Amino acid sequence: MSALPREWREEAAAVEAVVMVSTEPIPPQLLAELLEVTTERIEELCDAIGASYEEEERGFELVLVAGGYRFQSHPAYSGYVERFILDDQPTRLSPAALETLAIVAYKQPISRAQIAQIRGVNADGVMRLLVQRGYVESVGRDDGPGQAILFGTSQHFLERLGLRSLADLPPLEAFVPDVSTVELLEQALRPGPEV
Amino acid sequence: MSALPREWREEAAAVEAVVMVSTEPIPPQLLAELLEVTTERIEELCDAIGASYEEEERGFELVLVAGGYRFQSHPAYSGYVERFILDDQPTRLSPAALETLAIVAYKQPISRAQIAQIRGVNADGVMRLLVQRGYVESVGRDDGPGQAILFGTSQHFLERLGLRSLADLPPLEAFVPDVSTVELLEQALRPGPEV
Amino acid sequence: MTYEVHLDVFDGPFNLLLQLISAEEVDLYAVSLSRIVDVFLVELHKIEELDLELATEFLLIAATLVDLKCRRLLPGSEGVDLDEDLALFEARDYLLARLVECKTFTSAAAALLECESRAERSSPRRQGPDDRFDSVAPDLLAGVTKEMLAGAARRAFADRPVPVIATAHLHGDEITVADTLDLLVGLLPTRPRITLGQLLRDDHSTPRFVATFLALLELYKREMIDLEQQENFADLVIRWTAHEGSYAIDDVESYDDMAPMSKR
Repeated sequence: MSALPREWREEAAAVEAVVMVSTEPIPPQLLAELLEVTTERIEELCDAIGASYEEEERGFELVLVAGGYRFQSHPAYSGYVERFILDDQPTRLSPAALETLAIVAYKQPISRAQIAQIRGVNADGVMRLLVQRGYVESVGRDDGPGQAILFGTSQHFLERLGLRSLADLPPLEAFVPDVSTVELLEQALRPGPEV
Repeated sequence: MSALPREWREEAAAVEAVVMVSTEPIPPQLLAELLEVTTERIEELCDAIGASYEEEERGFELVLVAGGYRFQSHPAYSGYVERFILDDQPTRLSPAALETLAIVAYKQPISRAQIAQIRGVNADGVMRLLVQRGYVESVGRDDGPGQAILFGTSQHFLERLGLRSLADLPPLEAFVPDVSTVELLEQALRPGPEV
Repeated sequence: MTYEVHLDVFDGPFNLLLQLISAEEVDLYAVSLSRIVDVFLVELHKIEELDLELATEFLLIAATLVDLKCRRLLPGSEGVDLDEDLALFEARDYLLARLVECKTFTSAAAALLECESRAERSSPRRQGPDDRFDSVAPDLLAGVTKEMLAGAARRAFADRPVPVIATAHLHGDEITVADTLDLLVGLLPTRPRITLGQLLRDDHSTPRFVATFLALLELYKREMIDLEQQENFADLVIRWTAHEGSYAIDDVESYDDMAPMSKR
């Protein structure tokens, strides 16, 4: 309790909420902007928040990493986390996940919605996995009204596949043009002999 | 502090560490396996952890959603979070899509034809949208002659609606119009002046 | 090729009827006959392409309403055909049941929307393990070559949207091309060579034939099968040529299974 004075709680909770949902470390400047306080105040708050977790022996910590704040599991419990990762994480990409990765590789930059449109199904879960494993990363935002996040493949992806650059990806030959579907349809509907 | 007894802290911290690194809700069974305790113990721990956050007015909560535990931002700080995540919030479902979703949710497993029958309209377009959005997925096939695909709601549906499980859906009975409304409808359809 | 109605415009005939009744403050008979018909006709016109099923449903409701209203205007009930009366009562009960059902799900939909709005105020943590654990997580791309990736891309870009052709007006509501496609994608990989005749052995009704044929065309277009006919009128030979095991056309395979947290 001592670590986090009562009158700081409101601001501290706002910091916690935002850092909790972020997928990347958040720079203190950004937090300061959101809360409309100074960067120094953010640092003060985060120090106090971190100390309160320590004091309560929580399983996570609030740390400053790569210029930003993030939650991560406490090192004391790495054993559980490692077991969890080994136990439960997939060991190879499913065909559907590979397809999603292929779409990103060939169509980057691309948004989640565009991927879903190509795949015909929501790809959020798969995308989270690909991002989390570092094969895919956000590369910017769409100019459109939704400002959707755009994704592309990472350096790590190129290395893993042994590619020097994206230009190294095998070309996709053009698809055979549609058979004249209408014609065939007509034939099918024409009363014909025994099938 | 009262919410989380001192001697529970070690186990509680292990739960916190693992839930913190998971990208999807973690089923209590999995946590139980990792910690080598019973599922009941996990539930007890998570309740206590959640209560301790509440007590300390943290900016996040530990909740049971779609059959698993996850960290999420506290609704009280949605303002900050929304300003931070100008993310691809999927566009709202149309009334027609919502109604179809309700039919699937309450009548699952259900075929396209059965949905169309209830709605009085062909539901193929709407169903494709719901599948694409990941709210609905195929869960099997009808035994009947057509072997129609049967649909049900997905894990994603539960997550989006913040439901623990399908049992968490408000009971359908609650929505059946009351006697007086039915009477009014009946009156409107009455053929003779006085029956 | 898709044959569907734009559903944003209206919510189907029962919703419309419900709205109509509510808007007219429940007394349908205060409205003129022509207005009832007009409203339904206006909705019918909003349908850009003709959907036989939907049009029929609209007409049926409109006709029943007109019939009900006529009865109400007729004095007395002498000399009325009893069978016709019963049929009318049946139609009325049917409409009533549908209205109640429709109202129930409309309310349920509103409740779901409320759940969603409430849930939206919290965002889940999705960050996953930090980089310290990178070495623990197995490399998912182990054994994947760039050729495999290209193959996956070809599959992904093969024209996805499945044309759903309502064959319902031909044969109940049972056989659709979408369903048939799923059936074939399950069956064909296990039967590398099969003929159309064999596929239709158990059911060679016209709707089944049409649905199967259209589904085969779709698969052909996606380069998942080869079609061959030795001579005119010979049985069509189908060969499964798509690579790798099975993948559902509808893509309703649960993506949850491949997310880091698999369900247990």
